[in-house]
Amino acid sequence: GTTEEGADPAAPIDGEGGGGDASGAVVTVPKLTGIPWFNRMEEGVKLYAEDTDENAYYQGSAEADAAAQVRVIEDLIASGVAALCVTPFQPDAVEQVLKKAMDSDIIVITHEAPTIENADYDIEAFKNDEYGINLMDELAKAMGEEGEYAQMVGSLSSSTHMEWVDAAKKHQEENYPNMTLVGDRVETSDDAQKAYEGMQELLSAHPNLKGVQGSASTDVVGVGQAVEEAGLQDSIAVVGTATPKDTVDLLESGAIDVIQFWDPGFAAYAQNVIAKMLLDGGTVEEGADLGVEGYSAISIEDKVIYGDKAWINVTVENSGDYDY
Amino acid sequence: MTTDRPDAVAPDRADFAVRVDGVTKTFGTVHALDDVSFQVRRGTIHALVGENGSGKSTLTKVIAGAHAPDSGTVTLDGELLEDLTPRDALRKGVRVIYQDFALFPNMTVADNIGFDGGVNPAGLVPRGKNIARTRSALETLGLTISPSTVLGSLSTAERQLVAIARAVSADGRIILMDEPTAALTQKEIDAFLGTVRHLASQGLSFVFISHKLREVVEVADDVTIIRDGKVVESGPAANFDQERISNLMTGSAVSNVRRESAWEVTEKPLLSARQMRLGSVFADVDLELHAGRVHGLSGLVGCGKIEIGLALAGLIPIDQGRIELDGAPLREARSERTIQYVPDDRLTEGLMLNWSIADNIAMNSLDQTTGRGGLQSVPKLGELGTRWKERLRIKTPTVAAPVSALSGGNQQRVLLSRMLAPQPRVLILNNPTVGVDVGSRAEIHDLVRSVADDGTAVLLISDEPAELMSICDDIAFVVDGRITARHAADEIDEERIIDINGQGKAA
Amino acid sequence: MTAPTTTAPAGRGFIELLLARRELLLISVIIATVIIFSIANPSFLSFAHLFGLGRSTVYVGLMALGVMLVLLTGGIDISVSAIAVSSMYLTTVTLMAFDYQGTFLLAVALAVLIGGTLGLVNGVLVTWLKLPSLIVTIGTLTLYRGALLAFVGTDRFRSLPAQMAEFSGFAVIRTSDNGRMVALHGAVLILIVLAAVLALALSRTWWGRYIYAIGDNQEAAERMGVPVRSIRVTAFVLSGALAGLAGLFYAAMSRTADPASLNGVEMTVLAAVVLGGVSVTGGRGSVLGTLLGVLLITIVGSSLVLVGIPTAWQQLFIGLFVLFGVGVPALRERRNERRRGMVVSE
Amino acid sequence: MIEARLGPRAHIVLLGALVVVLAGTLSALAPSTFPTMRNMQSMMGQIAPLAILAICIGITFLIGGIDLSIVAVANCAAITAALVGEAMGPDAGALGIMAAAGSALVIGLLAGLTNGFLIATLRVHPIPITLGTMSVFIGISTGITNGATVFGNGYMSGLSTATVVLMPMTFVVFLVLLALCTGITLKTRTGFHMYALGESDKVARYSRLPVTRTIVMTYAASGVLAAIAGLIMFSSTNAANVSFASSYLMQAILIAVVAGIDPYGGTGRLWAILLGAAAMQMLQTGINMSLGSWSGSAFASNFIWGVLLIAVLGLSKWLSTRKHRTREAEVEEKLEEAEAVGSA
Ligand SMILES: Nc1ncnc2c1ncn2[C@@H]1O[C@H](COP(=O)(O)OP(=O)(O)OP(=O)(O)O)[C@@H](O)[C@H]1O
Ligand SMILES: Nc1ncnc2c1ncn2[C@@H]1O[C@H](COP(=O)(O)OP(=O)(O)OP(=O)(O)O)[C@@H](O)[C@H]1O
Ligand SMILES: [Mg+2]
Ligand SMILES: [Mg+2]
Repeated sequence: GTTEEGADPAAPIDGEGGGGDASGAVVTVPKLTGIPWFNRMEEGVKLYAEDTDENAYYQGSAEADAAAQVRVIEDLIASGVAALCVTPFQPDAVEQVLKKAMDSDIIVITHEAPTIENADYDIEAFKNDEYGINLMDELAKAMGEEGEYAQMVGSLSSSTHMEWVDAAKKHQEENYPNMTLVGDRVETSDDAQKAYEGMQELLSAHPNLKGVQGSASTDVVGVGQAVEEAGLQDSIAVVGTATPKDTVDLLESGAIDVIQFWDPGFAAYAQNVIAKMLLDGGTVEEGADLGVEGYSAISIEDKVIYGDKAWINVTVENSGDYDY
Repeated sequence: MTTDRPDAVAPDRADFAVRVDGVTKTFGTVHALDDVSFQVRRGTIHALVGENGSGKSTLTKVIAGAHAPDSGTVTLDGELLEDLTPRDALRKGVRVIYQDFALFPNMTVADNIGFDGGVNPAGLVPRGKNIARTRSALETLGLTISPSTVLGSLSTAERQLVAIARAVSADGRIILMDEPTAALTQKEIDAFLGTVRHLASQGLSFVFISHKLREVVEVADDVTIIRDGKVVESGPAANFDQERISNLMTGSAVSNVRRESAWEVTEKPLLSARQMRLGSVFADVDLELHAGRVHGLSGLVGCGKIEIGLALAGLIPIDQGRIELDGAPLREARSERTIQYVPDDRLTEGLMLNWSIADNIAMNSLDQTTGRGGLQSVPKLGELGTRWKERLRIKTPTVAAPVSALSGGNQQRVLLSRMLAPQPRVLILNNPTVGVDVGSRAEIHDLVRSVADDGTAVLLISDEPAELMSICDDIAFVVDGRITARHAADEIDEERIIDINGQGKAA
Repeated sequence: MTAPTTTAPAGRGFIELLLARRELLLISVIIATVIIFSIANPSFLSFAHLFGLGRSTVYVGLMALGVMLVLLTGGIDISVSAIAVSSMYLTTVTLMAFDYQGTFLLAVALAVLIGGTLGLVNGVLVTWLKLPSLIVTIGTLTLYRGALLAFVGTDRFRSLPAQMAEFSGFAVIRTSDNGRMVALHGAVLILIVLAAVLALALSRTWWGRYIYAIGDNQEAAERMGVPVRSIRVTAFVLSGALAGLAGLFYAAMSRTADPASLNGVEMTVLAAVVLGGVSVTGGRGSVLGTLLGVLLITIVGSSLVLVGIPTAWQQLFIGLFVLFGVGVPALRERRNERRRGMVVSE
Repeated sequence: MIEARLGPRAHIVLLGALVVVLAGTLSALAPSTFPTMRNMQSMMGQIAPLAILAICIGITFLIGGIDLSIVAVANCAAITAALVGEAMGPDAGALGIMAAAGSALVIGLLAGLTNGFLIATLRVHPIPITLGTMSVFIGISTGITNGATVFGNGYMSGLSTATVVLMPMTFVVFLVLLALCTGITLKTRTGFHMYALGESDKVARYSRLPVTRTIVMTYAASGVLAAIAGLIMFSSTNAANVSFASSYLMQAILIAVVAGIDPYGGTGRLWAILLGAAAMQMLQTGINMSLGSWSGSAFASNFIWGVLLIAVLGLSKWLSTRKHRTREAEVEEKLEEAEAVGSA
């Protein structure tokens, strides 16, 4: 274990290539690299490193593959990092490698994995059911609280996506009796093209469809495009998780009504703050302020740290305010 | 040598359609062509004769630009061509009937006959013209195949005719024909030779390769004889008769050794076939192989004799009939080791060319190279190889050398070693002396005789009457998949063999 | 003719004919599938669904045509998905760097050019280094994609040049289906036109004959004077160019230039092509068969939901179709070979 | 005697040199982290399942085939293990482990037999066949699990955490399997038949080698090996999913090709997979360690792999054709000498 060294404040912060020294660093591992969502997360890490002068950086696998993520984590453990901030590709698939990390006295903070076992803390921007309920409220509002709607998830095995749609469905049944969920949940593999094709099929199979709730950040992109082409902007409501930059045109054309998201950069920032706290031997207190937007008064349940409902809703009015 | 042989017949240099000067071609370690010079007068039929493997096809390929010679030059139509490629040769009007046809099995007959590799790829295929050309070419040769038939579904003889049609229908001026008649019946040959003579009278020049010497003396204007890659004699056909040609080919008067020590026909054959039939390939075939006897199988290329051999070896299934080894059906007799089949094409069917001699020899006798713990032992592999190397006098410094480095005769010995090593009781040989020099050939014949003397039953499938005559005890003739005649070897002669085979279905 | 001939395959009735012509077999299977699907759910035959299907065939179809060409010459091209994504992304990035807002045709030209160049690299490596095309294209598959992501960028662009984004709405037939605007995307026609041109080129030009000849019997082609190397290179170049076009269309139609997209599509393309009857050993296959293979795979891939089969089983059906499509004709071929004494068994 | 079957020695030298250079460079670049026991163990553990998949590709390459279905089979086997383990309940103990592992191996065997049987009887190129079965296996796994991840109850984790002589158990399993396969291919009749079939299936058939049996056995072995790789992945994540390790197929092919096994069959040394795997893992770990904070690092290894593959193969091809020529010339020389002696 190398925790005795703690983070080396003198270590250079490395932006562009060059060998950042892994030993003693706090490393943030995304599900995969190269997609805007996680590029934003990388920015959060860089921001943290700049703000604090800590040896903190971001590293992930090139493939959307749980096994590839495990191998990155393996390498990081072997190179003697002090803390890992992981957004697991599939939470259960990383349990063992995270256990190995914990056994090597590495601090482990996860994100988007509230049920994880082998971590010091998991950090969530919000409670997943609340997030799902809010999405349903937005959808109901846009649909006028009545009509058929469908739900999409990136993968049926993604626990967060499933929690959102489950909570939303329950909320709808309790509060919006005139709405009905149609069809199986459509799986889109985080692929906008699949979401597009899935939407086409939904339109064929359910001509009276009035709303769609998306989960993966690509879902509403594909759905919005299908809606726009069908000229159904005004009759079908589309809400879901996405980044503003990806959806600005569709929001403008009215194909998408509302997007909702949290800032993965701030989440990673918060992960890093907690990791640093633990490395310094501190503890995390209920109500603490992590010094980053959305995490000014955290709540703790068991090992899960929740931000202060740190989600953001964007409609056509405020879509220009974000550059990611 | 013949290089500067005075041209009694055609003194004018420019009158040569083809002129080859001092061409040498080596493959690996062996000279396939050794300082060969050769001329074809315009408007004549020039026969090129020689034993199997003497280099005839290689010479053809050099003229056609398919093989680059190591040294020497090729002059076509009076123009000396450096670095001749098939494209250049085509432009100079060279058309070739290759021995292996070089056709496209997945294309139709019309596409094959109309194929032209020498034009601008962006050009359009003149489909109508090709079909018309195909029709007329097929007609001239007296063929009734539809131009839209896929070539792959044709028989060997039909393919050969298509290859002929392709060569003669294109507007070539020099036509190289490598054994164009090997698969044809006498009737077809007559029609074909008529066409050739007609075209020659119109000024086309032909190189004609054939093993059927009677055709050669009948049709050729000039004759060149080649042996072991060297030209031994060349001149007007009038100077040659069949006897002289064959003496020159083999380098000596043919010693018609006949086999005399054959075992008596036993009551029970070692391997017997009853009423074998396979699709349209062969039917009603009865054969018996007896210990200690050599049985010959003769017929045209594509007549089904090879398939009969394959079926007897258990290499292809049959639709009907029974094959028995020692009275038990073949499948149950577990014949792998007891029957060995020697394919004729050692380059693609017989040998692993890149592998060592030892590996090739051991392939069917791995139980003899098993060392401690039942594992394969490399030293034992070497021992087995060396043993057979000595026994069959394979000319190589080491059995670790790759087979590709050997000459044809030695390659053939490696192949025979492999087949003999497991001590088979039945040996089926398909043209065992193709591409083998005279000396080796005699040795291989001796070997076959001695193997038979030891009590092995041998089936010899051969295209060469002389070979059949020299080692067989009995010969069966296959025409169109049926056995039409059986003779004891001492009842007949080579001429008769050619006649029986050429009869065709009509007979 | 006097030598033994085989019975003509056509003489054995309908089934035999079906098996002999892969295109007919595929058409029958597609018709059967369509009948079954439209009975299960009549909206299968709606304009909306059919137009959607057509649109989904475009990018796989374009890549499949290229892969078919390479297979016909007896090679294989695994790298098409990497070429597609690289040309698409490089094109977009370049145009955006110049803030280009002009005609879409320039983007097309650029993507085709880049794709063709990458294909040329494949072709040159295969013919000059004399390495097996399987190895070369697996190498360039990882190389192209790796280089793109490592050195060009990983950002996904949603705000494409205006004309490129407009292409996603480029419709040739517009109609209304239950109050919903449905349109047949123009790219479908482009695919069909390109396929027709390719089919003509293959059957009517010497280039096309040479492509088949090389895959059929390379040695014979060489001896007949075919410039084998350069023709093989053209197959790789066209494969790259078509992949480039496919990538660009994919990006324009989804209005997203995502350098991580199209990952693994090469397997789908290959499956479609072999299902379409193109032989992996060369010399056999047709444009029509390839398109039918693509269509069948697309139908299975995007219509199961419509008939109530969970998407989870989709792959199983695709696999079974491929095995069936490859296996049944093979069985027939084996039988024919057997009858002609061609097979050397143990 | 058997050199022709092993392939050019130049290749092995080249590959060995690459591994040494990589190890040296990386140790020099990161002296405190790369050449450590912890890192070595981590690398061995990471590469094990991938390297076993590379053996699958290696043996099928040897007979002139290819098995594209291995990752699908590995996942299918892992899912089976998870489901069987679940059915046996958490208290099944050793019996549970045996049942789970056993059923996974059986699945691998069945999958391999299916591949082998189809390829041998249909005589279609293995690419379309294994592409088809790949889809079928993925389809079945997806259908059964609905695409969701299934979990073990941790009883297999021993496999991934145990060490033997300082090496992770999984790596030892790989070494044993590699040694076994190398031994079989070089030392047994079956191995000889495999090489022969790969060198020329026509010659093998004409000389009556048991072609069908060899094909079926090879693909069956490939299936079983893939299942073992699947079990190893399952043991290290305690989870199985139909989409796991989707990038491993191409990487396994890369390793086998770089190891010098001819995809057209008949030539290669299986043990060189060890070198190929070592090179691949070191490259990846090296890039992760030394360029970790560069955002392109995750993709740079792919790029370098592509370059390396073509460079190593191109170079070794060039070296070996030169060598081949000199070897033939040597034989000729010796022949001439022998003749000179003979005639003297
Ligand atoms: N492609 C090849 N690979 C290896 N050896 C070859 C090849 N082609 C020809 N040979 C060798 O060259 C020698 C000369 O062959 P060639 O084909 O010219 O003989 P040929 O006189 O045409 O014999 P045949 O009468 O049997 O056709 C043969 O003995 C053969 O071993
Ligand atoms: N195209 C080719 N490629 C490679 N090797 C070839 C080719 N053609 C012929 N060879 C080689 O050339 C030799 C053929 O020689 P050929 O049979 O003419 O020799 P030879 O002098 O007649 O020998 P022998 O007297 O033993 O028959 C063989 O070693 C064969 O492997
Ligand atoms: Mg010879
Ligand atoms: Mg010849």
